Amino acid sequence: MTTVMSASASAEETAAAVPAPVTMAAALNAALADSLAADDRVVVFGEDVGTLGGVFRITDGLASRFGERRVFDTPLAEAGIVGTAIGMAMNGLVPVVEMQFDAFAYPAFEQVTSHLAKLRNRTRGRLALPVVIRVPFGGGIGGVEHHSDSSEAYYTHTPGLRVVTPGTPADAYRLLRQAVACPDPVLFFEPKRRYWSRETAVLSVDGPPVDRAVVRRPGKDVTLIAYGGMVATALEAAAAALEEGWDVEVIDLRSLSPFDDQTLTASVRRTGRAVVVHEAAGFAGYGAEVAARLTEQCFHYLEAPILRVTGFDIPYPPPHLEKFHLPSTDRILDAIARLQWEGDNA
Amino acid sequence: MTTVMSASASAEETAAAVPAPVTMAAALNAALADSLAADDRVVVFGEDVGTLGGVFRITDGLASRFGERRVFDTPLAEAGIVGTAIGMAMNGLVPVVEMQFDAFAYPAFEQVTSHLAKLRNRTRGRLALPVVIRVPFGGGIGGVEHHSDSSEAYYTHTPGLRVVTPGTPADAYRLLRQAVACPDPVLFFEPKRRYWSRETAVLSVDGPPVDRAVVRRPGKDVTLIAYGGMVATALEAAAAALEEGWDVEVIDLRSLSPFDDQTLTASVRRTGRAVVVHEAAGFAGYGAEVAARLTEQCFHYLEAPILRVTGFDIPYPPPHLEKFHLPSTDRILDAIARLQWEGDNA
Amino acid sequence: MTTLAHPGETLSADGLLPSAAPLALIDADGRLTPEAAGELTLPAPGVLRELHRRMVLGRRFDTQATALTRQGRLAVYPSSRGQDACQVGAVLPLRDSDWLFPTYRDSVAVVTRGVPAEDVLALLRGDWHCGYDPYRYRVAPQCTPLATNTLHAVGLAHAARLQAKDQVALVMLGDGATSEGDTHEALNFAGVWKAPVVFLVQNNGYAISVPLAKQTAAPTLAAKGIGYGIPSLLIDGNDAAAVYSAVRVAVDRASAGGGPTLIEAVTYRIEAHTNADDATRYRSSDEVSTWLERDPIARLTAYLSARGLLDDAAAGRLAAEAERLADGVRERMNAESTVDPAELFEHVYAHPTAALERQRAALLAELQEQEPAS
Amino acid sequence: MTTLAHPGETLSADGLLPSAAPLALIDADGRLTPEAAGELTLPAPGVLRELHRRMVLGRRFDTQATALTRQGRLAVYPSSRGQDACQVGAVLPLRDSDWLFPTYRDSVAVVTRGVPAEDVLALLRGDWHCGYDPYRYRVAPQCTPLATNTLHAVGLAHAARLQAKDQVALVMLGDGATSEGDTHEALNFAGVWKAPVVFLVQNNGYAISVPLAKQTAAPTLAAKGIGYGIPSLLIDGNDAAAVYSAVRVAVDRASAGGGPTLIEAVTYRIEAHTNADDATRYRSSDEVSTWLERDPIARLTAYLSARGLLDDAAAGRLAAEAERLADGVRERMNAESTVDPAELFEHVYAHPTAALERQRAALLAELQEQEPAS
Ligand SMILES: Cc1ncc(C[n+]2csc(CCOP(=O)(O)OP(=O)(O)O)c2C)c(N)n1
Ligand SMILES: Cc1ncc(C[n+]2csc(CCOP(=O)(O)OP(=O)(O)O)c2C)c(N)n1
Ligand SMILES: [Mg+2]
Ligand SMILES: [Mg+2]
Repeated sequence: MTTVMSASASAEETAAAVPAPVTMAAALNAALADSLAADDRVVVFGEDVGTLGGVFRITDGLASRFGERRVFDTPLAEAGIVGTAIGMAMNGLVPVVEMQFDAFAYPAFEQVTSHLAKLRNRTRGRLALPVVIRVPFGGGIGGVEHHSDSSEAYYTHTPGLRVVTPGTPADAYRLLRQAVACPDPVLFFEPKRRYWSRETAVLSVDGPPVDRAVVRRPGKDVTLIAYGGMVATALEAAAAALEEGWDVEVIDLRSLSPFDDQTLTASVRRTGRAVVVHEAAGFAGYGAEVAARLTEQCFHYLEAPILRVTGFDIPYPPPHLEKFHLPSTDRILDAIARLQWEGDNA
Repeated sequence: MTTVMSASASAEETAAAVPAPVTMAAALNAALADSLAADDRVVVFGEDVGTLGGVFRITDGLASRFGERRVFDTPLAEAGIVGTAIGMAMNGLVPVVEMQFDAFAYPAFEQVTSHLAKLRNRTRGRLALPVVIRVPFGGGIGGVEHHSDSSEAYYTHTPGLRVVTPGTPADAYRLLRQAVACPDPVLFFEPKRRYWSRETAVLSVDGPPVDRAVVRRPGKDVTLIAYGGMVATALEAAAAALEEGWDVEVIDLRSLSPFDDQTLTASVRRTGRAVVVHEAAGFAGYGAEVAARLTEQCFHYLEAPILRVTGFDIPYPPPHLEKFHLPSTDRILDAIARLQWEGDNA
Repeated sequence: MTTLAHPGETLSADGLLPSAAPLALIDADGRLTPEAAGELTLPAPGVLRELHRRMVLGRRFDTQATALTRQGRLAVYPSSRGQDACQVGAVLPLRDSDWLFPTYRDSVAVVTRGVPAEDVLALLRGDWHCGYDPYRYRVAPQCTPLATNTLHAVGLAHAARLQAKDQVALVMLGDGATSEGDTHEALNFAGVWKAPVVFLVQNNGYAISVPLAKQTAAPTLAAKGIGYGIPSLLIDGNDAAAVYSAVRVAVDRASAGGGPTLIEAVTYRIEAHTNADDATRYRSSDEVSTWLERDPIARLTAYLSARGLLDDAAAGRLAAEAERLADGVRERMNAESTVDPAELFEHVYAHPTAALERQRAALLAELQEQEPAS
Repeated sequence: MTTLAHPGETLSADGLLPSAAPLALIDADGRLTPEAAGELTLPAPGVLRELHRRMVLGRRFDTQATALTRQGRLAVYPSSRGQDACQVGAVLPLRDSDWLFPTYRDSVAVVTRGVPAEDVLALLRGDWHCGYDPYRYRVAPQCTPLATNTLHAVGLAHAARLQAKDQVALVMLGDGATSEGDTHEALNFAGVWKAPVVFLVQNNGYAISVPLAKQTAAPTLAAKGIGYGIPSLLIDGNDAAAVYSAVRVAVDRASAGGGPTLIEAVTYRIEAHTNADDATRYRSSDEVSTWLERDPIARLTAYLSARGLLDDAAAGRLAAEAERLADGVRERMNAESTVDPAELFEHVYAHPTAALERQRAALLAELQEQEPAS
């Protein structure tokens, strides 16, 4: 959280910087700073995002740099935050709000599903809501109950919302800036276990657009599909798989909704095998859509059913048990092994 | 809404009745009456469920028969209804609450996901919450916006909840009584377009248990999987398919969570083809789980990918357009036709 | 000991409680009330005549809409008959730059704001969700999920302040909607932000079938204001002069930087909740009769007539204007609606996604296939 | 005109507003307050000594827990240091049959209710979510989603009434939690149902970093009561005698069928929000010092000593008791925790589903495979 998030760097300065190690938290902070600097209409608000800079410090320094009219604390009420964001967007602002933890976005569920997602449609396109809701999601940080949920599936099933999640620091910057610029409401899921992961990068808004998946590692034997906090895990698994003789292609979805059929279908048709990974419970989870959809589009190319490696169908467990719950490289390798390779007699 | 729902019939009387035509609304009313009569701990409450008997009249006559301590109106607040139901269940009651329409359950989302679904788990099984939340769901009744949502997928993705939905009047009675008796929290989705559909039946709690799917029509060529309001549509489609030479097996899921793998897998392995139908938007909808799961379990038996016939990925449309959105028999027949039959050159 | 308080606590409740009884300017018999009406002042004669005219027109629109439900021309209609003074008194004090946030019940308010009747009825006819352009009239879509619009109003109002625009948001809600969590959050945000917003609660005594006594144990709904540091007014909601004056006071205060106001207008809905409701199940005809005697239009007619501000000729012209309005509504609602299935896929996102394009193509292909058959 | 009101509206606000300043019985210097303390009465000496003892024990538990976070023995700990009078004064007036609904902040209250310290800490250590049996102690699981527990308390209390059981529910919440919609809905349901429930708001001036002035514009949080027809009390939350007495009054009223009470206790959290928080980012050390001078234990110690109700010997014995408690906590928290991965699949439903059985089997197979390797 040093160079890049420096509160005095302008958008241009940031983009022109030489490659430097940057954490995802710093990249997100820079994206917010640069969005605020680039567009007067952008406002950032939520619980503790002002003076404190957020419990994860993602908004650190923004209130002092941009002032209390642009970056401010709200009363403690999530429906209130999203509901007022809708009204502000109606009046020409571009609100970027924070839900403190994933499970604490649930009180805003009605505002999100009945209004944020639908108002453009309900008004025949006259009322646009360029709102971004930032949601730190997922586990792996030893959080006590209600602090490690993965609720992306709820929002992906809600037409009218975009659901986006970065897997790397550079992408965190790019996707958040693109989300802020996007005329549609975006649920922006930040994998909290990766906030402090570093990457050496130049932060730039250029690159693959917000609705495209990217191949993080090309491979020919099997397509491993991941997003958010699981991208790094998938890459680890791919590295380990190589030792067992599998050349794994890793795709980072980035945009969960809409889904980038093109990139995914091309990969799976090529490899003939796929595994989807996410932390959320498997049942009726987002991976089901990925599997069902790619099976429809690639049926005759598939050598084996698309498998899912997910959290169990249980409430998120307590800290001392989370390691048993979370998808691990081992569990991903197991799934790859079950993909009915030649010579198998499965 | 005549014979069966008569407020004076006791559980035994109802069960002993001779077959008679009964609507789903009447069957549900009888199930509530018989549950109240059978178990002192049962209380029924919500918006307008007392004096008015509910906007769909499902609780008609219950307040006057069982009194204001058992059946009562609440202030207008859905989180309040579910949150107090949780507290009442903690203190020995069995609350059966009504959400007036599907979309109006969203304000209760946090109480449902963070507490109702999880409290048994969080307390290591010490705190059981035998709460039933009745939710009239789906469209087809010409309702204006927010009155026709299908939100079952959200709840099926939430471990700790049971999600149940009846397709016929007799099953509405049986499943609701079983749901009330169930020690787990149950989201009970009532297909409002079928409230006034009739069936000649004896209402009885006996029969397939709450967590089993049933074969509504045996067939050998293709498995058509439906639930709630789509069961009748699926049966119509099966009848029409016969004329085109397809012998369709129709399965009524009844329990969306947990999922009855056994019944479904047996059918799909036999037929080798399947179509899932629901009103809700397809993307990340419940049908994705059905398709992904059955593909995993039946991959080598499948002649074609499992197809989904669902609502489009749009907010529920206005009355004059809903017929274009809802799965129709034609659309189901189309999907069946696309299942790569011999002689096809698809 | 020194007084114990955190910064922000003022400890004094002064000036934050409503009056003990609802304030009125013109009583049910059309006479000026003898009591002091607090902050309220009688509007000028021209305003009173306009309030009267808009109520007569609004009432005619309302009865026409109810009639159209019986002919199956509207899917549903929630009448505001009896609440005419609130519908009109809420809207006339608003300036062009201000915003109105109505509910499903407030079609007459929306019409009074200038939205064409047929555009208002698009929703209830079933053609589309919101039939008008919110920006053109500065009227938010009529809101069905209860109380959710209160937060939108606060957000819009706060955004106006942040951008130094002189705009006030007026949000309408019912007695039932005050029980929802969103109302609380909206009042609280408005209080903290000193947002230029006016909350107008039409307390019509019922939320569908549930009477006020089962809705709240508060002495009055206006008494909720103090809990947010928001000044409140308790008024006779069947007195258009009082509603107009109260909203005026509130809009002026908001516009001057004085923050939000909570207004409780005590009124009654004469019709059932909607045409689909059977009100006899939960209220007596005696009760309805009592309230019919407090008719908002009759009392203003009486007042204006007694003062020579409304003669028979003017009343006749107004009746004719109302009939023309009703004719127009009837005519336009009797025309077949034209809806386009392809539009289903528009307006979901700024640009249709590839998946939506595919779904549209599939639907259009399906429709084309069916055409020759039918 | 006749007074316009719907059944349910009483129009009178009498007796529903809190006092102008927080009520105290014993001031910060340990002297009886000269002012009239409203409905509050000084507890008997035995009670005062017990309040003192429990505060000393609670404080020791609390500092020990904070110390354990530094050693990595607890995942997190939200300290209630400074709020000791509320923690203890809320619990001692409760009868066995009553229920306590605490938050994450209220571990000392839960310990005071009799739950073993190590069972309380299971959550914060990371072994399981709720480490105690709620029915055994009639203590709900400590609640993290803010304000949601207020509704559970109202439901439980109403169920008691429906079943004619004499039980009162006391729910604890913070100043920040009062902003959530659930608090509003809970107060409203409680008012309408006349539920035997006590709302105890510990107003410690902050919700994490957000000060009260950004949380509400209400003159006091207690002033919210009138909006629900609920009598309220504003008290000095650092005076254990006042807290005890206020809760006592409220519990008695509830038990006698008089319905709910809202109590605002003005207090301060001396530590950061949790060990993970850095409070210097949002508050001054001066402010903390001021509140350190209002220490709840010191004032009761002073009072009891001055009256000969606490001598050095007794204080010494108490200190020793507190050390023993801390030793026990340390010892048990230093032992390795034993968690069983197979338990993950229990308690999701009354009986594990077939799918959960399969998932359990898969996990156990995986663990078995790994064993020889490691
Ligand atoms: C969140 C939500 N819950 C339930 C409903 C169903 N509903 C529609 S109107 C209504 C009663 C509203 O009463 P009130 O706020 O007093 O307004 P009124 O209809 O009397 O104008 C109810 C329960 C809804 N629209 N939204
Ligand atoms: C619904 C919800 N939103 C946000 C949070 C995150 N959070 C935990 S504690 C807290 C502040 C609570 O302040 P207050 O109610 O005053 O209690 P205190 O911590 O001061 O005791 C916040 C925002 C939460 N737990 N639940
Ligand atoms: Mg009403
Ligand atoms: Mg606090």
